Amino acid sequence: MESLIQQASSYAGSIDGVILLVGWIVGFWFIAVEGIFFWLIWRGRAKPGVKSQYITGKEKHLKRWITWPHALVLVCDVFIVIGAAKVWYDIKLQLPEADSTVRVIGQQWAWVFQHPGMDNELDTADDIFTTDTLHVQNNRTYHYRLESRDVLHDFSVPVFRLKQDAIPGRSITGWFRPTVAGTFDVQCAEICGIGHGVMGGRIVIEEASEHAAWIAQNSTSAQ
Amino acid sequence: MADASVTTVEGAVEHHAHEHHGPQGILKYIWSTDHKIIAMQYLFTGLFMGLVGGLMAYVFRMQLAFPGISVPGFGVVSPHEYNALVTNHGSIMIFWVAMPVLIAAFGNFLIPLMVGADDMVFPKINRLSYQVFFVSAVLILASLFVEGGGFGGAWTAYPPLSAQGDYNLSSLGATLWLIAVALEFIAFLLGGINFITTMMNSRAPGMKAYDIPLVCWMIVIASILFMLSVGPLIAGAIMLLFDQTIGTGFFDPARGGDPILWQHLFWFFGHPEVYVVLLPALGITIDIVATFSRKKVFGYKIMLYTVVATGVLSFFVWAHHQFIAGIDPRMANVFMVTTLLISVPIAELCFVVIATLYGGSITLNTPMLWALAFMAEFLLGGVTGIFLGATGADIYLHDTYFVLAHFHYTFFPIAIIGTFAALTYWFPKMFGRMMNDTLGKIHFWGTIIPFNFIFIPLFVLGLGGQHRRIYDFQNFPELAAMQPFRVFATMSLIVMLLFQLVFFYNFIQSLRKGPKAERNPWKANTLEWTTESPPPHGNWPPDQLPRVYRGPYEYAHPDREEDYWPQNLPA
Amino acid sequence: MRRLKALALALAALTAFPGFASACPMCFDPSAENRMAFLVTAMVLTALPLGMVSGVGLWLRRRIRKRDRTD
Amino acid sequence: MESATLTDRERTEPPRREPAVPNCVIGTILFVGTEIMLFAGLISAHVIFMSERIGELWPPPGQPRLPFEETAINTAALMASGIVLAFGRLAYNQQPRRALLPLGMALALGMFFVGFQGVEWVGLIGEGLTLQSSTYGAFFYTIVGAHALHAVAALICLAWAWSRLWRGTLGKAHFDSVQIFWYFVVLVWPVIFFQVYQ
Repeated sequence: MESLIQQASSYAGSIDGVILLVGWIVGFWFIAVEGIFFWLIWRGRAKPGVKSQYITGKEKHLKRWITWPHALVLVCDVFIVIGAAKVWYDIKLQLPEADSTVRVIGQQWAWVFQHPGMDNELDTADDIFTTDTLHVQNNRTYHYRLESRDVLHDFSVPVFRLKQDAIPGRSITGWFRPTVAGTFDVQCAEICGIGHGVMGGRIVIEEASEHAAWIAQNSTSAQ
Repeated sequence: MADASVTTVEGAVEHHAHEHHGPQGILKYIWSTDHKIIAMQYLFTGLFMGLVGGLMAYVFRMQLAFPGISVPGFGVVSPHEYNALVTNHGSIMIFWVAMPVLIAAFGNFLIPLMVGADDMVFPKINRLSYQVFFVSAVLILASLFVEGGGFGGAWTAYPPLSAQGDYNLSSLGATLWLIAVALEFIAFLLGGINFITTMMNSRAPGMKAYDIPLVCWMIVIASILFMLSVGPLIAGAIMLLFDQTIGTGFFDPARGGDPILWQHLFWFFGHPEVYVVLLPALGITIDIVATFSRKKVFGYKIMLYTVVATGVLSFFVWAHHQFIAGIDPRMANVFMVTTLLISVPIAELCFVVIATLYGGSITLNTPMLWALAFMAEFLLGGVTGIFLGATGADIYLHDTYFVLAHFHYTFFPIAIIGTFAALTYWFPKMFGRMMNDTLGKIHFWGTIIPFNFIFIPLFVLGLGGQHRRIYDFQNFPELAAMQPFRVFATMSLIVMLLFQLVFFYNFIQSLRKGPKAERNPWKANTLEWTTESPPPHGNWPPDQLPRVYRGPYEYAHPDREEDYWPQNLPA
Repeated sequence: MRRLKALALALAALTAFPGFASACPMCFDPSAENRMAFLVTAMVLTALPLGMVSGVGLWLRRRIRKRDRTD
Repeated sequence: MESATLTDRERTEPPRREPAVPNCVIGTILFVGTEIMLFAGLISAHVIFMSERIGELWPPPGQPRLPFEETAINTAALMASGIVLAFGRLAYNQQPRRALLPLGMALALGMFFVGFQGVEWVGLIGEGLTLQSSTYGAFFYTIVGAHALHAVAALICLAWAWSRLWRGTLGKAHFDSVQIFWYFVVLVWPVIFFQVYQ
């Protein structure tokens, strides 16, 4: 996973962990089943004069070749459920204390980001509004309030492994904590009309000093 | 476009002209109530729509591989055209290809023949079913050409985008799309009533519930699932239609409506729908595997009960499509458990098919290759579904190309491989001539290999964070770098589409010049092989309707010298 | 039957798993009535078809049994 | 293909056992099952809609209150028609023509229901409740309208059954099918009534 796309949030690693866990389990099943499948085809190819065996599926010693793997599938499912549910719980059901809060507003076809200004509080006079670029500080826990002005959108930051639908008329809260400085893609991952394909934004993750400078520069100019 | 599909139906009719000497001419075949002719009508309409859907895929894959070029045969793809193409590709492939071919065409053709009936119990409702379906097919094609273009809000049609012309900019296309889908549902309701009642009441004397071939059971269980799950979606469609046309606000949050409500109604149908199309394909596969490995199906009853369990579970899983859609996050883990539980019966179904191969005497001809390919490919589709059902992983993978590759690995085996398997297997019975096996194998390998080359790169793209329904990934710096994968997938698609020409050549050539088929060319047991190829009107001579003495899969029975034992032979 | 029971138990145990009843800080304005409405309608929509199928199925079976006895 | 030239009538019916349940009864049950799911969808949409309206002014400002009491009388008429039809079925078992009166009464009560409903609609439209006036109105007309359409269709079936009975050609299975369809219309109504008119 890391080689395909960077991990840049505190929980990216655990989500990739679930994907890997599932990958190993189903990979084993996939290879084992395909292997047996092709082996049986090879072994059973028609030979002149050889009649196939008459097996009804009621024979005990043969039936266990179905019932045991079947039980094993159930056991594997339990492992996957536990692994995935734990990650889900940590990310979607727990809301850690926020160092700062941003508002993310989707509309056809752009992202509007509302940053708190110098006072670090949303909905005050010094808020900074930007279009398509979100500025956040590295190693700081953020809450986002996700809203939509028209249709469904989906706030997706692949490097964070973050994805959440935005629903008009509702404000959905979530969190993230960047861990790598840099500039990354923000996508809209729910079809929202003709401009869906261009509704991309960028997220700029800055170190503390840079971020403070950006805030200072923009909130003063806004006033 | 609409004209073209009319010709298809007439084309279907022409193939039968040689059987017919009645006074009413060609009209008799358009207005026929014979289940076999209705099956042909469904089959040819479905294949034609499949061609349309495939060409749509060609256009948008070209745009993805070479953004902005003028696609040969289409021209430059605008963003709206791209959205309309992917939306209608999805809708057409599921509602106008998979369902009509697998359920309606083969259900209509096989159920009466396999249970030993002379026709469906409600022949006129059957005819009405096709006519409604035909109107819906014309409407969906027409919706692409109206002012504003076709509907481009994805096959899931989430409101508010789908509900208001201000948002989707194609209000007429959206309305036509919705009406077409609703009409298609009504057509299948009428068909489903027929299938279920026919299998219950018109069975040949002596045929008990466990003597019915599995493919009939599967089609009937699929029909039951369909009929039980479609009601809420029709309710939703009516509400959405009112939102679109007369400005009500069922799904408009500004007027007190709720957009999430549609998602519930849609996926309540949408997930069972996957099993609705899966089951017939699975039934076709198991029948073909049993015939060509000369084996009794390993555990007929296990198979049947497992399918029923799958059907029951499929009603409990729908919210896994909405993990990150803003539903109560506490619900998610419950639905993950039910979703993963469904892997148990599905795995068991695969095990049963594989166990049937054990100790067999396997002939690898074209239908068998297709049937085995169904298992091999569907398995990959099945296991990748686990990633998406697991909540923690779905946060990232939702709506990426991983999802897309996953469901193409399920739907392609179902809709395309299943169709080709059934078509090559029952071709002698349907048209009275044999198909060319060598050309069939060339077509098989020419389809299967490119198919894997199309979708395996898409898994990689999905894991790399590429999300769906974007017409040009150059707008996203991190995604632009993966362009070679897209080009490779597109090239594979073109190769695959070109190989379909082999199939069409083989089909038409075999229809005209193929060697005459005997009654039972595959030495199979089920009842449809006991009548002439093709079966006459009424299927069997009126006084010689078959009687059934045993189950459908008595191959290589130790008490019998030949390795098959037709259901209708007295002991 | 025993396997079925074990399966049902496992299902019940798993659904009860982590924090199903915990507070939900991320839920959109969690009005209790709305949440109940979604839950109840989901359950009704799920139970209704299964109930209908099993009801009609059992009734048909009884009818068929009865006819077979009189034959 | 000799048999291809045979018409359906010329083909003798194969020797088959009498089905345990006649075709048209099964067909009707399947159809009604789908319709139940349709109404389940509509009603659950309304339940969710109402749950989001808690604490708001009800009915919405400028919108009339639904005539609960008048419709209660109407509901009683519909229920009565269901009961009368049950007696009709019992009478039919003794002697088919005895069912003429109860079947006719059920038909009349059903027509009263639909007519009364129509009068009510005219009144409500006059008071400003239309499909477009509010989502409240939209739900009302969609759900009750869907039911009314089914009621009209079922009434046509009842009238057809009555005319067949008059001519003495109504079979048991057809009576059963019509009865099942009418019971669906009758029994789904109280649910709608208590949910929508509350």
